[in-house]
Formats: sequence, C-alpha cells, structure tokens
Amino acid sequence: MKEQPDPAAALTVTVLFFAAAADIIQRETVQLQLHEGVTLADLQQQLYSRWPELSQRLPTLMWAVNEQYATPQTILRAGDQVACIPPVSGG
Amino acid sequence: MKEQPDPAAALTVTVLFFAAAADIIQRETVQLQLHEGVTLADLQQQLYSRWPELSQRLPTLMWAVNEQYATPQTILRAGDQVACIPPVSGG
Amino acid sequence: MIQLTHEPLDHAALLQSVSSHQAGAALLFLGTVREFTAGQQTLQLNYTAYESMALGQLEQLQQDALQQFPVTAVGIQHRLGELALGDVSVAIAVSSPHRADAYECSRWLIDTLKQRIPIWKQEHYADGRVEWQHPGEPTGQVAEADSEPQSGASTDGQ
Amino acid sequence: MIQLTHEPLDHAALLQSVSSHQAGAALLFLGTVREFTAGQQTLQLNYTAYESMALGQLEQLQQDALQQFPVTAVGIQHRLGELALGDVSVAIAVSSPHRADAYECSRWLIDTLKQRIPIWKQEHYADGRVEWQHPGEPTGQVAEADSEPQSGASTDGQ
Repeated sequence: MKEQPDPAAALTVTVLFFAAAADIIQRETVQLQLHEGVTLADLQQQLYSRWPELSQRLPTLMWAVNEQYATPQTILRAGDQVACIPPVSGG
Repeated sequence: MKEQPDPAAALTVTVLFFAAAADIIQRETVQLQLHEGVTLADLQQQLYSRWPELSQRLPTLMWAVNEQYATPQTILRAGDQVACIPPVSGG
Repeated sequence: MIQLTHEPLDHAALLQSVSSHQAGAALLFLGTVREFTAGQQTLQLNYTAYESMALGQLEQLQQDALQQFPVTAVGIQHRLGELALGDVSVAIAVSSPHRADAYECSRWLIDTLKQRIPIWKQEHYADGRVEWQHPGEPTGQVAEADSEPQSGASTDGQ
Repeated sequence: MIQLTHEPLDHAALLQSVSSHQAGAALLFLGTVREFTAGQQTLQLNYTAYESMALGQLEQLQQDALQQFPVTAVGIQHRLGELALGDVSVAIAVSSPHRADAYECSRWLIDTLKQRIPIWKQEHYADGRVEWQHPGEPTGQVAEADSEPQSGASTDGQ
C-alpha cells in the first residue's frame, strides 16, 4: 500500500455497480475518498472489506476505469469513474 | 443399345435446354421419338451426335427426368420430360 | 416460405416467417449483386431457372435442412429476371434455439443451393460481354470467343 | 450504425445501412427471447447496461471487426429494458464481397459482444424467480437461495 497521509492530496473516486453487484451492496454508486498514488487493487480491497459477499458471490468481477477495462495496477486519479462489472450477459 | 424396332412401342420425349445449353443448340425444346426401353444415356448420345459442341463446350452437364436429377441408366417412359442442365449458378 | 419470383424479394416477410418463441437466434442471408469481381465490372445480372424443378428442389432443400440441423424454421427466396447492382438475388432465413446451429444451417443452405438448384446467372459486363456463369466450366466459351480470363460470379461466390 | 436503445430495434434499417455495391453478401443476425431453456420457462427478460461504456465498447467492436475481417460494413444494435418472448434483443449486420467472411465476422461479433460489452440480462421465470444471468458464475446465488439448477441464458446462448 502506497497511501500517502497528506490530506491535501486526497482524491474522490466514484464507483458504479451494476446488475447483481448493485443488488448485493444495495446501491448503484459509492463515493470513496482515496489518496494520491492509490491503485485499482487498493480500491477493490476497500470494497471487498466493506462488502465481503461481493467477491464471494461474484468471484470473477471485471473492473473499468473511465469506461475502459482496467488492470488492478491502474493508478487512480481525481474524478475517475470506476465501475464494478459482473460477468456480462448481453446479446 | 436396347432399342426395339417395334414402331408400336415408340414413345415421345421432350427435352428442355437452359442457359448456355439453349444458346449452343439455339432452341429451348427438342422432341425426340424413341423406343421402349431406351435409357437417358441413349438419349444423350443422340443429342451429342446431333450437336457435338454441346458436350465439347459443357463437359459437366447434369440431366433431370421429370424434375429430378437422374442417372444415365434411367429408363425413359412415354411423356417424360427430360432436362439438360448446365452447371447451375444461382444464389 | 419458399418463393421463386421475378419481383423484388420481400426478405422482411421471409425473416418474419421464421420467427418463433422456440428460437433464440434468427439469421438472414442475402446474396446481392456486386459491382466488381476480379477487376471486371458488372452492370447487371439476368437470372433464369427451370422454374418448376427449381421450386421443387428448393422445397426439398428446406426439408433436408430441417432434418439435418436442430433448427426451428427455414425459408428461402430466389429472384429471377434482370437484377441491378445492389439488388438481392437470394434470401435465406433460419431460426434456431442456439445460434451456432443457425449459422451452420444457413451456410449449408446457400452452399447447397448453389450446387443443386437449376438456376443460371448471366453476367452483363461493362465492356459489353454477356456471359453465363458456369462454375467449374471454362469461361468465355459460350457467348464470346475464348479470349476472356477466368471470372468468378458477381454475387457472393467463392 | 451503432445503437443502444430502449425502443424495439429497427433491424431493417440496420441491414439497409450495410448494403453496398461492393458487397456480394449481407448477413443479419438477430438474438430473440426464447421461451424454454433447459426446461425452464421464461416470461420476460430485462436488459440493463453501463450505457456510456457499452456504447463505446460497441463502437470499438465495430472498428475491430472492420480491421480483422475483409468485410464492407458492420452495424450493431442492442435493446435495453423489458423484452417479451420473441422480441429481438440484439441485431448484427455485416456485408462483405464474399459470403464466408460475412459469416465468420458475424459469429465473431456476437461471440465477442457476449464476452465484452457491459450489458446484463435478468431472467423472469414462470415459476416466479428473477435471476441475473452471469455466464461462468454459479447460478441461483444472487436473487435466490442456491436451490436452482444450472441454467443457460434464454436468448441464443451456447
């Protein structure tokens, strides 16, 4: 974890939830206060700590940052829109 | 050849020609007087003798008797409709 | 629906005719008149058929498809007469519970139609040549002297 | 044409949008709501999406198809909201000079769409269950207790 304790460097990230993920946490949007340098993996850990059933029920979640699929190593920026994407079933 | 010389057993067969085959012989229909027991192969030989360019220009002709593809061994009956079918190109 | 007609094909009606609550997929194939084939420019096509036999063979093709593939419904339309660039010459609609079967059946139908149904296509080229398409035969022999290159059909051949 | 809409799909317009004098073949795939899947009866489906991302991903899918296959044009429509039996959920149109490429491209598009585009399908079964379809996940965990058998999707799955 590379979280920096400098509150001046805090950033706000919005996380969107869809379909079964939204049903599990019973909301469609979560706002998180993070610190500069935080990665998508760090954000995921925060969410899984708060809602353990998210990863238990949906072991193969995908994630997007600003509407592009993203790896856990992605570094988050202020204003980023993160999305928690259960296995898709369009078509 | 199993042609029988009995004129009482004569039969009339209509042969239809399509596409390039019709262009080559310059007609779409030929009426032939045949004898009982004659096969499609016999009929083909008569036509190829009369219009040698038919088999020369169209070496892979197919034939139908009464709207079904037929083998050369097919025995012809009075009133049969034979068709000379150049390689098809529908679609 | 099986149809052989000189009128423009109503392929929307064909597609509608295969729709079913049992189907999860429907596939509509259209063969259309293409302008260029191997560098040769087509102006129009003329389709002719042994109509009564072609209709019977199309019905047989439909029955064969329903027996050979796990599909729900099958329909085929073929147009005859003069067709301009972009016109639809053939329409094939298939519906099935699972999509893989619709794709396989549709391909089998158009491949087999092109081998089996007594319909012939005459190409009218921009350079004035008029030529029957006879797959597997040397081209340029029938309507013209043998000065022509090998040419494919100007719909969806090969 | 790329379209994500709550209205019934105008797939005739989609098919028209890919027509071209360069094409010898056009293929229209429709995914439709099927009544029975593995013995389970579906009453309706509800499709939801991460709409802005789904639209961008569909545009990307169109570009990828045009780069990977020798096709003339590609169009995709996906419907959202409540769909009844027989309704069309997705329409994919492809045109190409040669038909084999249209078939391959069309299959690749529907297969890849089902893997990549953030759209989710909720099944409403006749027995009252309401369930998100999550391919690859155990079913019956989300909306209900784990008493349900494995179930496929009720459109053109597998």
